Amino acid sequence: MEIIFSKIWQVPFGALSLRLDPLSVLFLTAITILFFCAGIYSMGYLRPYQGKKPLVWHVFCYLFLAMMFGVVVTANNVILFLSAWELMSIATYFLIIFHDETPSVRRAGFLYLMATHCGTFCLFLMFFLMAHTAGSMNFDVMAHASFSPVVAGTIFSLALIGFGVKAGFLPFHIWLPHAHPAAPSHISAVLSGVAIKTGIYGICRVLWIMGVLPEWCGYALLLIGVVSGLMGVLYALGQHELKKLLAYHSIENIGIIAIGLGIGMLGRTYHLAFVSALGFAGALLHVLNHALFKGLLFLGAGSVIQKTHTGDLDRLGGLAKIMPYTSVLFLVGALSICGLPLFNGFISEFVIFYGLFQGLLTLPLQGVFSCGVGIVSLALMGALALACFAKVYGTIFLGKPRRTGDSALFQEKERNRALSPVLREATSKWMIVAMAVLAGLCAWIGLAPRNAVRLTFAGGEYLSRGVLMKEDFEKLMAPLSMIIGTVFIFMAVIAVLVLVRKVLLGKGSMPIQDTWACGFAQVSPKFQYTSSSFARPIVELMKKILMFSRQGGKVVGEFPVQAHMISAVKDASEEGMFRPLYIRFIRLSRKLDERRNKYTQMYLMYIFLFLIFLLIWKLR
Amino acid sequence: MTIWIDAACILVVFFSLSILAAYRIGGMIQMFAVQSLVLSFMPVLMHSHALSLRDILLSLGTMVLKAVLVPYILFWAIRHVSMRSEVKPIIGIGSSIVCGALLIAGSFWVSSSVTFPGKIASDLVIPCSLATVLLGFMIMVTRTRAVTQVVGYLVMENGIFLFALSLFDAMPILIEMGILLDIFAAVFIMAIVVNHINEEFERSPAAVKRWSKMGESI
Amino acid sequence: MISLTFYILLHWLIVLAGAPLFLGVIPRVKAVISGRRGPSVFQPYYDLARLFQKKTVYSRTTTWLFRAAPIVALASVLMVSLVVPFCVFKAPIQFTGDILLVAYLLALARFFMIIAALDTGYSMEGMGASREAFFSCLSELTLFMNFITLALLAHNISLSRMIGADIPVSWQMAGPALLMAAGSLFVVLLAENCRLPVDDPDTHLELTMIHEVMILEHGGVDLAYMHYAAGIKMFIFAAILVPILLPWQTGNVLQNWAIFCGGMMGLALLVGVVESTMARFRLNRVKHFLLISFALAFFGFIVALWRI
Amino acid sequence: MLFLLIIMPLLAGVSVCLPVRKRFRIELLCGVSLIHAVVTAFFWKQLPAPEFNGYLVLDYLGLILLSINSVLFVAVSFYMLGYFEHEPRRNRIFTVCLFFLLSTVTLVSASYHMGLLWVAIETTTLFSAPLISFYRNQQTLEATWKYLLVCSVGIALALMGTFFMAIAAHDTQTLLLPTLLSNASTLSVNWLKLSVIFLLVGYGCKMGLAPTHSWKPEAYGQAPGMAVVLMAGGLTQCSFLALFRVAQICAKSGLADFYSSILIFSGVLSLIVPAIFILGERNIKRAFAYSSIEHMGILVLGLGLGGAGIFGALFHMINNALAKIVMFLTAGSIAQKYGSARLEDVRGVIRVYPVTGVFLILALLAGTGMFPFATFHSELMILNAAVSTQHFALAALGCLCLGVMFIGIGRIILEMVYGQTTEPVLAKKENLFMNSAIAAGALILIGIGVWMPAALTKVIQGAAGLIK
Repeated sequence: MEIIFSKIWQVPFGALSLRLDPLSVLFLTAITILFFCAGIYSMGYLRPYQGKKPLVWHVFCYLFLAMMFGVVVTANNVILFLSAWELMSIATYFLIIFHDETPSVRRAGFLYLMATHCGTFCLFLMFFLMAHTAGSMNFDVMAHASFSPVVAGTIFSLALIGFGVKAGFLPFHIWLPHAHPAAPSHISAVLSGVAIKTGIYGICRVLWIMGVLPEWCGYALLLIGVVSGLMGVLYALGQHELKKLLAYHSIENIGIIAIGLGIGMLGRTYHLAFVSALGFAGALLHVLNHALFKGLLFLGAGSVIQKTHTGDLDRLGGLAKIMPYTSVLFLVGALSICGLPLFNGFISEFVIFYGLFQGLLTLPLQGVFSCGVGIVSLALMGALALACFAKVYGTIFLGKPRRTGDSALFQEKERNRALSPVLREATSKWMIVAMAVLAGLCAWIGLAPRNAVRLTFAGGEYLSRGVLMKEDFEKLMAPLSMIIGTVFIFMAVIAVLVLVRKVLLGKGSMPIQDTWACGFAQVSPKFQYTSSSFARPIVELMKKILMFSRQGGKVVGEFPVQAHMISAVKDASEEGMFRPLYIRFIRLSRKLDERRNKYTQMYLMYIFLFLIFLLIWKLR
Repeated sequence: MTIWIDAACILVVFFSLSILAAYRIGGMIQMFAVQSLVLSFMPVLMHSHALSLRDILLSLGTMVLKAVLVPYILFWAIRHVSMRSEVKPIIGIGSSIVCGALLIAGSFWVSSSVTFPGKIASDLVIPCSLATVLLGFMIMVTRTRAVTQVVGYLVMENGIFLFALSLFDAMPILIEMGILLDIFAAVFIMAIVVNHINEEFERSPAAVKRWSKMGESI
Repeated sequence: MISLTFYILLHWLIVLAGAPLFLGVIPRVKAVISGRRGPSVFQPYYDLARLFQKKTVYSRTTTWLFRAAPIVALASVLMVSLVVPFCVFKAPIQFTGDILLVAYLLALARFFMIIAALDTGYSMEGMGASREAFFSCLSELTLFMNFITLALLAHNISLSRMIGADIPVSWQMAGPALLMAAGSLFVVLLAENCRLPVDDPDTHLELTMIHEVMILEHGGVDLAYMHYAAGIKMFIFAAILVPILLPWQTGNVLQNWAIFCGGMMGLALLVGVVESTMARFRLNRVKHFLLISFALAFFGFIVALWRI
Repeated sequence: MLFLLIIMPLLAGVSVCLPVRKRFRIELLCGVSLIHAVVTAFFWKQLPAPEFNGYLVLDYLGLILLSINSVLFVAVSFYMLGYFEHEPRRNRIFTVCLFFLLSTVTLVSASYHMGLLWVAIETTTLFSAPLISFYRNQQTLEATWKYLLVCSVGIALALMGTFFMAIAAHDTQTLLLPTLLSNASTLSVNWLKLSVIFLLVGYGCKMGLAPTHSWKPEAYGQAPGMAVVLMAGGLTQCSFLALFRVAQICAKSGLADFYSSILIFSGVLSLIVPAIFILGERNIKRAFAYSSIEHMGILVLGLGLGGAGIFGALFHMINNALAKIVMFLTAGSIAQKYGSARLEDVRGVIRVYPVTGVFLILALLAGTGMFPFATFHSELMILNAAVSTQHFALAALGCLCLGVMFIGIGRIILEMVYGQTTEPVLAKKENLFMNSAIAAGALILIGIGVWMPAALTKVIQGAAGLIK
């Protein structure tokens, strides 16, 4: 079950010790699949940059990053883990700033590096605290140590910050919505699909090492999950920028994963093996699933952006006719991320829900309440995500293009009618192949989840440090197989309904006309609901939390000429917390610097005071 | 003999105080020269056994270097740089004197808590040297001109020198070398720097503006 | 296998036959209350039959999704109906956690309806879709809250068990909780099916519509599918609500069936009464209405927790 | 052997006072530093015998410092080969000072007498001051002045401290280290305490520990890159050697806790102060100066924490020196090419000078302790020492400050490397000598970080074993 590879590594406390256990295998699977697909995608995506950008360096970083991910999830030694972790951050930075000529990209890259590096410091502390208690720098030895509740709680809190920064827990997620849009799309896919999952992996590893944690830890993680999930999806709803929106959805999904882990921890605290296995298995399955569908969505977003040169939802529209393949594949991703049946998102959300309900029925009172809150928020997240992706899909691929520029695209399409559909789509076939593989995997897990669930269930059992029990697995598989059965019946019903429709409509062509629009004669594409207006009711409801702001929009005068309106949702933790803090710090720093430079005498004064202070302090 | 040593010690501290109280740079340097002169008698006064050549050489060396050469260089420097001659303290002269008095009291208090393990010429040597060091430090801290800082530094060195004399028997000659080297080099280099400042001042008119804007920080 | 197929088909038969009737009762009740004779209770059947015979017109803006949406919607609600027991007709599909399938199949239908609306490329449909998405978020919240309460009381997470034999016991144990659950579920029923205080299915002022405005561009078979799906959805909600409100179990199959059918009719009457006595809320008040129902459901959950 | 090693650069220095070719001076410096390095390398096999009645002894600690300085001088001298190709100024004083400096740092490494140590350190100050004012202008003179002023005061205080120690050691009548150590228990405790405080403040000024650090940003900001490398990598660590010697004495005479509390206090200050100032900084050399203060804080902290911290501190000495090669030589290249080291003037380096751009990034990583660089390991060791000696708050604070430092330096460097391209004012070409010197430093640092040679571990352990 565990394979350990160990060699000497001559650095302080270091050991070249790798270990393969169910947890690592699971993350490795996600990493491998996504890196492979994103790599294929990049073959098409990077073609326009040939000769303009140092692609060799980019590819090197990409492969190096893949390797470092592999080391991170298999490392068995603290120093090895941290080394790989640092290299991973650096390599990711270079991948993010591919478009380094753009200021926002540079800022995003730096924000990422800054956040992840500061998080790493928490990890230093955490691991050293662990090593100090356990007396070893190797994970498997640490796992045998026993930790006092205070130490365990401290370690867990540090892990929540340190790994939480990477994973994107609120309020440490600020780098995420900047870095994801800044990076080229295959990198965004990797970032969102696996890079933030390394944070989750870290938390899992800590859980595994710590064994039993204090009671509050599970509740804390559950709470973080709920908050991150809800805020993530709400912020996502308020976005106009496609990749930024997807980035916020990553936060939401990390929240879902955290809910799963939280319920798993609660199960372990109260010795409910089944609840714990369900929670962990659901979380891990969601890790895998999110890697697949979020990868798919980011790749799709990349194709859209490469085609139209914009990610602004309020300008896109009608792409389904230009990019038929991408539109279908994106739909698969959208359905998966909303957790709708047929695809993999539903399976993992079901497992987490199952765990929550099981917890609801078996946990003590405060646990029941937390599970209730968890269920309701998960449901709300689902509904909001659905609203959000209906918006995304509807505004990008359906309707008509919202700006005049895109009608040029339509004309181009007309010209290329003679070409094969793939070429007409004008995205490279490698890009479509990569997306198709991911979509296929989404459907595969959605329709035949047994293998994936077994893999993650093993991971869950391993994480809860229980013994893999056949009955438990079957107890989970029973409803799942019912679901799959139902889904197949569902597809049969669809087939029947299609047939019925065919028969009823009979032969002959159906009349095609312009949109009826209640008889309104001059329908312009500008009439369409934009993504902002679609999301407005929800955003308005939450405008205090979302720091929603609107400027302009008033039409004045008897003969109004033009009016502009800008609405934006601001990230509370960024705008309300970190940025002011940062700015104040810089101001303070500048002020002190000015004051310091005034007199050379001050230099001597400090020495004098220091000396006097030491004399008084030490020789009293 | 002790009475002479006591008197010399008191004089050294007194001159430190008066340097603190001086309001013209020239006066400071003159007083420093006198202080050094007093100090240069100390090796001869403090000898515990027969007067040796070492004592006399040290006395003479100190006298030449500190009481003559250094003040000369300093006078040369202020003439050369054509600085204005006010001292320009950060805190007023009156309060400087009060602080200086407090520092003297403090150094006596500190000295009372430690006992000198060996034989010492006078029990005033250690507190007085400490007081001189602190007063020198204070001159450096509170006076804004480069030359006054050099003077402060030199006063401090005088304090250390006085202290070193108490260790006269225990220490190898190396330390004295060190002290002399230090003083020599410090003054030398400081003078060079002041000189360079002047050179730049003359050479580039653009620097003049900046220099004057810089105020009196050097 | 054969028997399962039989049960499934039987279930569908009940749904397909009963849903239009349920829909037909409501306008009749409204008409009677307002002193008119009103349409026949079988009017929805006629409407559907007429729509099934019609050809449709498609906008050139639309894509295949516009055509797929009605099919997915109808298929989804048909699948949901298999999870819901109709009194003596046990649910053919029941397993732990089937309520999630209910919620998510409905969500699937909603997703397709929304994107089909956006597919038309006109503001009216977009507006309806936006409202639908918003209100369904709130009603989903209430729905799940009630599921939790019911699951807690029945100590099971299968819909058939949650509204099954344990309900009388639950009434004794935590009556207030169930009452509040039922109340808020009724609000969900009104909201999800676009009944009056939330949405007016009869009005033709597009600006105030939700569901109807989304399907403005659909016609013929597609529209029939949509209407059918809406009707079945309402029927299903009613069938979930009735066993909670009328938990009496007699030994007699026929009596039970009669109670159930009476309950369904009563519910239709109730909806009719509500529709004829209440005016439609202003749109920005609807969310408060739904939030109140959520608060009610939450209160029910707390009471259930208290009593358990 | 040691004496020869000290006297050789001195003679060379005297000889280049003669009017010879500019380039010859640098070539001679290369040669002398290479010979110095080779001899030092031999010392790794076999430590040299004591000389001058035990006044000159090279132990493992001295060996570390000597090797550091050797490497620094080799790197700097080769760098200068390139640097002076584009530099019209005369270099006599500069190179002469460098020769003398090499001589005096060798003396520091080998001096086994507290008085001699003081003299040696004091002379390093004298010879380093002219290096700062290589470019004779307003700001450099100002910086030199500040440097001299603070260091002279420090040196004076250190002298006081040495005197106090002499009083404490009144019975032994000598300041020879072995004698002090073997008679440590007879030292007078009160005088020793006084002495320790004065020595710490005094050598601390030289080392740039907060709050006596204020000369650093000025001097490092104005001096040419190669001079700063020697100061930040070599001279400051000479003072650290002095503090280490004090620690040896304290450990023997039962003042270990007393001393470590002071060390930790000033270490913490040296972590906090640069972290406060770094965020407002826009000049890369000044930013590196703050980083240097922080590294000094780390060193002192490691020494104060004891145990594995001492090993960490010694390891960090080496890493810090190598990191300084990368940091300040690169900054020097930038300053030479752009005529400024300010963020406003230097942007988009990677597009104009790709190699220098890469070096800048390496400098960031090396200076802030990112993995492939050995600074990562030594910083980790010291943090680990903090945790394992139960100084949890200290460890947390250290992490916070290091994080802020990273933000502060990263902000400048990354914008410099990738920002909107500005045209270099002086537009010099990339130079092979300069770049290879930097690359060598970076490679050695990475090499140690990836695989630490056994010999290095042995020497560091030997040096750490000096404190018992």
